[in-house]
Amino acid sequence: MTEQNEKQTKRLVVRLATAAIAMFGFGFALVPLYDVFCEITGLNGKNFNQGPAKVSSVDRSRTVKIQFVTVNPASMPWEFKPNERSIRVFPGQDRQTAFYARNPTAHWMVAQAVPSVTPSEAAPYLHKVNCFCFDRQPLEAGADIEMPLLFVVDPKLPEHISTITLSYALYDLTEKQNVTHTIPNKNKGQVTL
Amino acid sequence: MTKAITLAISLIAAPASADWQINMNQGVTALSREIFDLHMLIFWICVVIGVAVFGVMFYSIFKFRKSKGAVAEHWHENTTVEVVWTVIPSIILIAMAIPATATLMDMYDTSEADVEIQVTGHQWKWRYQYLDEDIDFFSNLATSRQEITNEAAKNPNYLLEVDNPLVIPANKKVRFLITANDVIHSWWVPHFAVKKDAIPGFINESWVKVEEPGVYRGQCTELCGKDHGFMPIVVEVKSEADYQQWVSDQRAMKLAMAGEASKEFSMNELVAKGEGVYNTACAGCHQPNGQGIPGAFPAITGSTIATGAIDTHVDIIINGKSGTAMQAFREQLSAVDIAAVVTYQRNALGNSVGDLVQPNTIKN
Amino acid sequence: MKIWVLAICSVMASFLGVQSNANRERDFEHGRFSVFVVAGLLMTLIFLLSVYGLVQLAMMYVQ
Amino acid sequence: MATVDVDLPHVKEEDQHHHGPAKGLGRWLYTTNHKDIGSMYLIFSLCMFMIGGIMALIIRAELFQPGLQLVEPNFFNQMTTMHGLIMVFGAVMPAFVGLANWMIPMQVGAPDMALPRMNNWSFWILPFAFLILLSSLFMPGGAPNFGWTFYAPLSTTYAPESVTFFIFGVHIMGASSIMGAINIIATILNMRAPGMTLLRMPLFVWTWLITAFLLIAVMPVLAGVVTMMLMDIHFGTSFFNAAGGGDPVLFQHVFWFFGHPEVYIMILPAFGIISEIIPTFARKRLFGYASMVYAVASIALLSFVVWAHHMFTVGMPLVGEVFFMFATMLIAVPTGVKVFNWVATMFRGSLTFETPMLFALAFVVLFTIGGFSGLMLAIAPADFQYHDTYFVVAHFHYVLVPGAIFSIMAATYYWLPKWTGHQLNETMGKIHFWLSFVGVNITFFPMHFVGLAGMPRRIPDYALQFADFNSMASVGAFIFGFSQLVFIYNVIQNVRVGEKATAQVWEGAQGLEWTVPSPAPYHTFSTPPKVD
Repeated sequence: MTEQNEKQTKRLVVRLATAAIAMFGFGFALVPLYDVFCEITGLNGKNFNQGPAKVSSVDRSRTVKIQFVTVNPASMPWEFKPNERSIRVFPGQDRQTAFYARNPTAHWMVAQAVPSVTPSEAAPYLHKVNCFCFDRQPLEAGADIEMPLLFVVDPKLPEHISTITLSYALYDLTEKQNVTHTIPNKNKGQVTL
Repeated sequence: MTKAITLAISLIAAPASADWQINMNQGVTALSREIFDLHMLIFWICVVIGVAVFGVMFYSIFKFRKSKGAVAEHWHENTTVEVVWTVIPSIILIAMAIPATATLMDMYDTSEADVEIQVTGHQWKWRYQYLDEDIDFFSNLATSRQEITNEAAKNPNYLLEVDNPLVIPANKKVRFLITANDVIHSWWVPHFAVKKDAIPGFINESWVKVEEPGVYRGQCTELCGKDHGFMPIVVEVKSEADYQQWVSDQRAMKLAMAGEASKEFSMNELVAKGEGVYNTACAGCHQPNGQGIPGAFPAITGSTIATGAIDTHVDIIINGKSGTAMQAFREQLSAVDIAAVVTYQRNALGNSVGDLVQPNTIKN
Repeated sequence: MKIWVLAICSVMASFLGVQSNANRERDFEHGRFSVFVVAGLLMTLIFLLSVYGLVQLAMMYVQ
Repeated sequence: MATVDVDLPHVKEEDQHHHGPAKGLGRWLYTTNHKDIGSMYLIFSLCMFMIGGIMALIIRAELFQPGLQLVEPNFFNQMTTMHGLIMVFGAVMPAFVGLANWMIPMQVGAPDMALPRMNNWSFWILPFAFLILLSSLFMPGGAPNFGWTFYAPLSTTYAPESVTFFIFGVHIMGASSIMGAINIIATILNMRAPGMTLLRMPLFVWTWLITAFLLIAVMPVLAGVVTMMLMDIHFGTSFFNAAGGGDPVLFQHVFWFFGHPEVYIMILPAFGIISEIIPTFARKRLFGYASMVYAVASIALLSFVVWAHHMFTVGMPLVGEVFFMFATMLIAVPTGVKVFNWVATMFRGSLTFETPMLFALAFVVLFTIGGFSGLMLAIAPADFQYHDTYFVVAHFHYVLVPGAIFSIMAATYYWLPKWTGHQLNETMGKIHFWLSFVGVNITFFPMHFVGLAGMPRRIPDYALQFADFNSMASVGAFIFGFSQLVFIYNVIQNVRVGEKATAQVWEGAQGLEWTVPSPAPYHTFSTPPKVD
């Protein structure tokens, strides 16, 4: 290998190695990129818009059926169900409802509700003004609670969508109290003891 | 010799018996037939291109042999020919994309549904909740363990039969809200051409409008652990009237169950009922003989819980043990079932503690 | 500017999968590697956007 | 193929002797010689092919009849997972790296690889990576049982403890592949003999250059995804755990972003090998060399935009489904059409049918069948019926077994006389070919039928209607499995005995590697050859 060749090879190898490390970083960058992509397209029913929604007008020409569904994942013993199974709202109209939760076990527990919307096309149009899924919900042994949800449907919802289903999976976080959130998600509140 | 002949015949003629089914199910919905037509269309396109390509290839293999004195020519480039044989398949594919997009858009139809059912995938069973009625049950594999371990003959619906099938009305749009409890499953009924992944923490939807009443069978299609192959899906499609009849039967049964829970049971009534519940709900992990699998699932025989205080035993069955594979059976088993299986575990499988628990102590 | 146009044509030819020997020799004698990489990434982006446009078109048209 | 009319360099006899290979085990442990390292890669790949094959036979033995006869479901899942991992990362990729190590320096006229020491290291960490992976079979809770695609949360929250060993194994395999890729790019770009311009490079070298760039782009992403798994399992993060704000579908997107270029990594070198073999035995130059090079180059970029066709049923919005369907169909054309180039090479050629040519022809026919079923899978609505059934299993086994594995066997039979200096035993070669050809088709063709009929993937037991085709597939699997013993016999036999092979070996062979004597001396092209 001539002298000049060696220098060339060294330069090329350094460039290729940095490319490999850059792609390793890109693998991790895919995580926030995925969240941004979800926010735009509502991919996988993820729903990010929290807080007061600046809605122009109430569109009384059509009603949208909002359905509530609950799931207790991974042997979560709490009793957890919506007070109203499904309701009809006008797009742009603020609506309040509540979810009932009871901790039947003999020890203190804390849980986190994870929302998901279907059809995923409708996810960007469902604004959760105030939701119990913003914070972790602690419950003493045997206690129960009415958890509020205030939401509004954006009038710009496409015409062909007439039913939106909002599901909540209630996860038990009692052991994993100190689980730091992977992505600084806006809706991660503190444990209210 | 006869085997070879049947084999040869089966490859050519589409056989009537299901043992040699070689093609996709046409299904019982408009969509599944549309998908079948798309499948056959792309299949015949591939066959035509294949025959052309392999034709030329086998022709050259037989015609241009060195042993037959063929001398190789020296041309090795012709971009126009290459452009032609690239553009033509592209045009065919683009033509193919139009009907495919149309079918896909039909599948994503979001019109109002008549019946809405929440389908939740659990590790190794399905849970069906009718959102409009108060019906909620689990659908477990009904094939007996003896059939699986070849100790008994296999019935025709081997591994495709459940204890509580999902019941839906015919000619009505039924919307499924599909999610999972633990790992990713996938809800698939080949005759409906409906397949949707059940993802924990997220909800997916799919729908079906079945034209002919009947029983249609499917299976979980995403690897979900040990018994992934043993959580089938059975859907009974009934006519509108039969469906309403079934719904009212379910309601009546629910009331009866509530009434029964306040009854007092004798020891051997509980143990007898408990054995059935044990074999459906617990034997999967704790094994039919109660020995469990060392390192994975604890044994029931001589277990400190099963022979210790009765309320810790009841508590672990109702609320499960988080962080382990032991599920909370509160919603899966009725009070009667729980009382029966607790009494069975304490007075069988090598344990003989002698006490029992009544369903109404479970209820409060 | 000319080498950019040639590079883009070559990349389009490679997306189609057809290229003449003459063009290939021209590309490898005069073309610069970095130009081809940039042209390739650019054309991939254009391919993405055009397929996305095709999708929107198909969605409206086949409604 | 570049026409290289070079006069036979007179390799001085004594030049060969005084720095031949060291003696004993040290030779293999400390070797920096590309031929020794190539041989080690190929032998390692053959061992992994056997281990993966045994697992495949266990799977097919269990699936021979309905009912659980041989293994219990959890162990069956471990077998399917390990079979996938060992075949993909242990048999196919190291075999291609071994062929690259052996042939690329000789084909471009380089004395050795650009970074010989790194070359040694990137081989020697592989056996340890697979030792780590295989040792998890004997750990409490068993080996990984969540499929070679290791979807979360089955592979994170619900995995056996051995998942951490799986993660470190994948890290080390990834490191080995990245170092190998850097080495190959440096050798190809910097160490070509004067006169061997990029224009004249053989197609095997071209396809490996593109594969190396793909490897450098995607293996780090795989390392990233397994590191995210490691953090989820041990450090309490929630990348893929919905409870902490993560998303299991995120895992599938990142995995398949690596996954689809990975399947091209496993087939492009095969395109290169077949483009070397068919012109030799057709005695006619490859038709459309430029088109082949440009089409393969376009895959380096286009393979990154189609990953989600593995996820049509995960619940993507309509726009996503239609986009990935269109993109997949559009990029399928330039690659699929390359099959026509091979057929055009054979047209009006002068063909003979030695063993390498038989394997190459079988590749063209059977890989095209796999390509067609791939085209059917690209139709999103139809994929709702195909996804995760045995139709998909049939598809990827048709592109991998008669695809990658047959091309590796064709390459081995093609270059073996150059490596060992002995002529091939044609009859044994043909016995191996016909047994494998029959075995592969009896094994995998019925899988199309049971897949379409509704049999899901990765199940240890099935309903009665799938019984007959499954028993056929199992019989085929045993035929194919045991016919590989004939392959091992052929290779060992060729190493020890056989008439002296000429330098040219095959009458139609072109290329620098055929200008060195057979067996290829320990150091070739110490002085760069004259290529005009």
